[in-house]
Amino acid sequence: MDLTTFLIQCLNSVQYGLLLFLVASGLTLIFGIMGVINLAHGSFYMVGAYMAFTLASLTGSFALALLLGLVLAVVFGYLLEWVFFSFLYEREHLQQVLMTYGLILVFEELRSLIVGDDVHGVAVPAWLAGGVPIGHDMSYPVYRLFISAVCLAVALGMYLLLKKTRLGMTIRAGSVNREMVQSLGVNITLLYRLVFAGGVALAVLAGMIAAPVSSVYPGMGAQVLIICFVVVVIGGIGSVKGALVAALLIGFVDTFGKVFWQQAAGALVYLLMAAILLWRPEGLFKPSQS
Amino acid sequence: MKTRIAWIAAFALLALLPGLPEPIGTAFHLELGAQVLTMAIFALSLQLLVGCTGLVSLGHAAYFGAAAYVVAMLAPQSEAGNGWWLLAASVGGAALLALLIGLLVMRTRGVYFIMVTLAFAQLVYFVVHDTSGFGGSDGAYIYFRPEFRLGGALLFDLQKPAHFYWFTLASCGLTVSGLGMVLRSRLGHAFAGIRHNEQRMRAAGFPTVAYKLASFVIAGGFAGLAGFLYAVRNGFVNPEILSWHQSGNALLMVILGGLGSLAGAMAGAVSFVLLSEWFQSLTKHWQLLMGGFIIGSVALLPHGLVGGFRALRRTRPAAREIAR
Amino acid sequence: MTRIRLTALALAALTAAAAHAQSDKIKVGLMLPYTGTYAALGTAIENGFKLYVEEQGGKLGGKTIEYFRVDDESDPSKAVENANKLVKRDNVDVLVGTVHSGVAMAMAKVAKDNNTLLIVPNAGADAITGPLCSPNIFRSSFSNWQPAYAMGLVAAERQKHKTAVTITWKYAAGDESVKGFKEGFESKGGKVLKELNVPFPNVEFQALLTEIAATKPEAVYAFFAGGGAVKFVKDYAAAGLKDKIPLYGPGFLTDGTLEAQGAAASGMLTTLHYGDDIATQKNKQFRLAYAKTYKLQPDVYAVQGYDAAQLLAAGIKAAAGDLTKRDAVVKGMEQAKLDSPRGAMTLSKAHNPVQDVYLRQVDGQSNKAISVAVKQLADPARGCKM
Amino acid sequence: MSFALEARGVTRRFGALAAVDGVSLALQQQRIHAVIGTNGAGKSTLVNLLSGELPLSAGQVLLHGQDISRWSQPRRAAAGLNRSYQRNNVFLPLSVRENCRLAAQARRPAPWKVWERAERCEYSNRIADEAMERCGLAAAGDRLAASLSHGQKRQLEVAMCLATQPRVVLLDEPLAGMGAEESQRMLALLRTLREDHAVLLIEHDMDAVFAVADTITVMVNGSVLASSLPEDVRRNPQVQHAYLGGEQEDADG
Repeated sequence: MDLTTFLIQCLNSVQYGLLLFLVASGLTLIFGIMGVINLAHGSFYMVGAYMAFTLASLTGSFALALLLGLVLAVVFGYLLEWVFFSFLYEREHLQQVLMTYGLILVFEELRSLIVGDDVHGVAVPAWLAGGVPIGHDMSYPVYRLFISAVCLAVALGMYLLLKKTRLGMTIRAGSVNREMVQSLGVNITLLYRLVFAGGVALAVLAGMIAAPVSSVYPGMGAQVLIICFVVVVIGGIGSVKGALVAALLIGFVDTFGKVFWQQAAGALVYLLMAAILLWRPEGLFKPSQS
Repeated sequence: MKTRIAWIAAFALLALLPGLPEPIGTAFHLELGAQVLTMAIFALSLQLLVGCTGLVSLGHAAYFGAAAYVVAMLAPQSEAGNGWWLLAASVGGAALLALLIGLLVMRTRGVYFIMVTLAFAQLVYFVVHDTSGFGGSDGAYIYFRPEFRLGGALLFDLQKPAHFYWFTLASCGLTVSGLGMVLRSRLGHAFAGIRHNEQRMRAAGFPTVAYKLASFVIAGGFAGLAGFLYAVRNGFVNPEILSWHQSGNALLMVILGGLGSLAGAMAGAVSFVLLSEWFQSLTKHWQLLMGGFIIGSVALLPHGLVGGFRALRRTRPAAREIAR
Repeated sequence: MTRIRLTALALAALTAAAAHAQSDKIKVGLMLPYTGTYAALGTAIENGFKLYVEEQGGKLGGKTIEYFRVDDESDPSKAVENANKLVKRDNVDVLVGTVHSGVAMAMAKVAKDNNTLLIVPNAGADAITGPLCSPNIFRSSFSNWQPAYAMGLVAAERQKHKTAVTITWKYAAGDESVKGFKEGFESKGGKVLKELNVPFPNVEFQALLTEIAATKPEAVYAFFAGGGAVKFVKDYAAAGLKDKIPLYGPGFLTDGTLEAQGAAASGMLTTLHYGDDIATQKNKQFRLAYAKTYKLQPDVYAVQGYDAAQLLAAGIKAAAGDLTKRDAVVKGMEQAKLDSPRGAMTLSKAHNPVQDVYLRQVDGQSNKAISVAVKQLADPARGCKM
Repeated sequence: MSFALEARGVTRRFGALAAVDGVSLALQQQRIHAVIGTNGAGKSTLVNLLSGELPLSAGQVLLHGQDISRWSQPRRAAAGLNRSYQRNNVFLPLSVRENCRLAAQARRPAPWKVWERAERCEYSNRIADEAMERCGLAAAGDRLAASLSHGQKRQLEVAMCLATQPRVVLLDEPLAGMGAEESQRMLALLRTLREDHAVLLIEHDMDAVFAVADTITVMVNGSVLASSLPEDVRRNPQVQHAYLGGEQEDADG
């Protein structure tokens, strides 16, 4: 493997890591910060991809589809929390597991009813369609660089919101002791609903942004679910910085694993998680260091 | 004492199924009954871990699948294998795997424990999926159902659906009575203590890691029993029986039925399997009905089917809540 | 609690068992994926099968056809139980299924144990008509080896490539397809430099695309299906490799996915036993009837479903409608000469189709068959002792 | 004459902060050694260090002369060094008798005897009944721990500690939140404990401490300010200053 290939593989690793962080960002908020074990996260990602497909074909422009999709996602998340989650916070974690599993089945079937079972593609918008030539007469798709940019923006946005603003502080306090924050006069139920809607919006955004690259097909949600939990857990539950570092780590391990150790490539990510959790049973970063 | 009679009555009734007249006692319903009972054993084994010891594992299918693969790999291809030996090898193999993984995962807690058990189960899945020796992604066959002989005489003729159903029913009875005995014993009460307050158990002097490991291995062994029954009944094993979906289904059965009680695990398994069969026969979009049922049960029955049922007839306060 | 539930379910099955009594009906068990990633393929196969039966006036060999459907969810862990629903509960005369190879392997086991007639309308696992071949198991689709071997010959002879790299998911179908391509390619002097594998169902290909670019082969052979096929072809083009290193594959890389792949697939050469524009009267008439009945364009899966019905009809006719005469049915199906939309087709000794494999080129939204890569190619059926 | 329990230079640092800094004290059989100090003096941390819940940063802990600094908490408990908790730490969903019986079972676990029912274990039931009797909970055997009053829960804490048949008992504020009448009964119990245990008593209630303690140690900011007989401690100027805060110093401060 000469240097150019090595550098390209590193770029691939970073890009895949950032994409993983974007896809897992919604879960970092809902599972990491709010402590809700949300198995339906993959379904929200799938909803995002199908929303990008339908809205892009309706409005004809990808950017418009994104905006419209985000608004719909926030409303969708708001209603979802109100109907299905508002009474679950005091319940045992396992009740959330059961509820969100039920949601997976419902969303999968609704998708089949509404949009059907065919495989669809979403065209990359024209101004992002080109490729940047890099070594080995290969070219790097500009759209993937755009995705990485979006990922960094989301990472920075989440980090600043949660660490540097009063709202972020209240959210983090709420996740540690919900009753205390309520007694301080904060309308915690509304705050939780908004944070949940934000988490759903992030998952839908990830689905929409990734759609042109990942394409849109039945069962795509289930495939990203486990890797998102791996990212959040390795990083340390509740830590945004941890999720980013974990996503990049997985990006490198997955990319170079496929090249050097094909035989075990499938198991490498889980080997990594097992190793990290045995070395630091609470993940890489404590929430306080997030 | 009252609950023991209820259990014996239930199993006696179930034993009558093969004798029932044609439309009900058909070979298909015996196979379905055996399938439900196998899943019940799998759910019971997970209940010991999740409901009674407070260890939520999302990788329990690793031991179910390991036992099934031990049978597939060791069963002779040309003639029926020795049932006793295969049963011991598969249950022992599953318990051994549970010991190995258990030793590693006990350091973690809570959600991290859930994810580490998932990670190790996925490792076992990929080892089986990617090695051709295990039959790769297409799976492997068991050509002849093993035989259980006692001094030359055939104890069970597993070829006959009725015999196989009774064999599975006996295994399920053994699981319920075995786990019930363990839960009533000092070991079981220690598990309950760990579930409610592990810190206090350590303060009293219990080496809780060793106890949790014991629970992990016992649960792994009984999951192996379910895996053995699955492999012998289907005669076909595939990596998907080790997938996280299988572990997830088992966890759902236990939560759906009600955490902490063996009856809950049974009720969860029976309703999960039979309802999905029934919904599938109703419509192509059966997952919508299944999802709706699950969401409904979470909303209306916070303590699961059996928990809810018990709440309905709460005549006297559950003085001693030790798992019956 | 449990007893009540078991009897309730039994009553629901009561009506089905009663229907068994009349003998002038043939019960066909369709075990196909109606949910999950292969749902579209399952529906296409069922449509194709029913179209042929409709064309015969709803009867085969004078017997009306009664359908029993089970959703196999492409889940091998439930496959035996699902197959038993059709074989033991509904007592079907013939089992038709399925798409996923793991599920098909389980169905083959159930069919052999219960001596039920089984027609596999898609799963290409070589074993089904290889080591597991048996008188009551037939296949109306292909073996993974066939299209791959044909593409190996095309890549070496027609395209004059000396070196190639193969890439696929790490699972049985992928391994068999790559082996078939390598056999064909290297038999004509080609050399496979590297066999790249991606863990199933991972769809992150960038790392291996870079590896391909670094290896600089003259050609790339890829085996993916469904969402994976769409993504790989688009990523391959996006990485700028499309014009520098030609991409080849079996027809599944571009069948039913062109709408999603768009320009990324244009001009691609693939080999498959079917092409959208095969200029035979049968194909035109089939595509017209299919489009009219289902408001959809047919694909290779619909053709395979259609031919499964034709094959069954041949067997029924040979036994004059009496399926209990199994030998006559089997002989009838073995010697059947099907006028399939894909062209003339017979069955090999191991019951796998002997068929023309077409070289197709992607032109807009369809795979145009530009020539016949290999005439009447038969699967070697290695390991079949029938 | 080796002490029942001896701490030599016991230290615990959380980052730069030394919550417990070089504390040395000794417990003798049939003696109550009280440790008093303002909030944040490190009393609870000291108990956690001695019981093995928290690992030591430095120093040694000896039980009957044997170095147990590296032992895990269960191992120390099995060797007869047991504790009660400041904040209730009992099995709330279980009955009072089962709480005590489980604690008693720790000394004779016999986990392999799965065929025997725990309820019929003669040893653990007898010990549990004794412990409940001593702590005035005999009547509440069948009630769920969750349904007990705060005072009763404090009694249950001590009962569970006794049920493990300890030789050295570390009591972390057993009187916290107790009414006068309940406190008197607890003090009577403490006096009976002295007969067959070495007792470390962490407490805020000065009257109770001076009523029962044989020796008193005063801790401030993680280290020992003074340690001697109750009368000497009462007259010790440093102690008064630490507790009451000297007026002169503030004036010219």
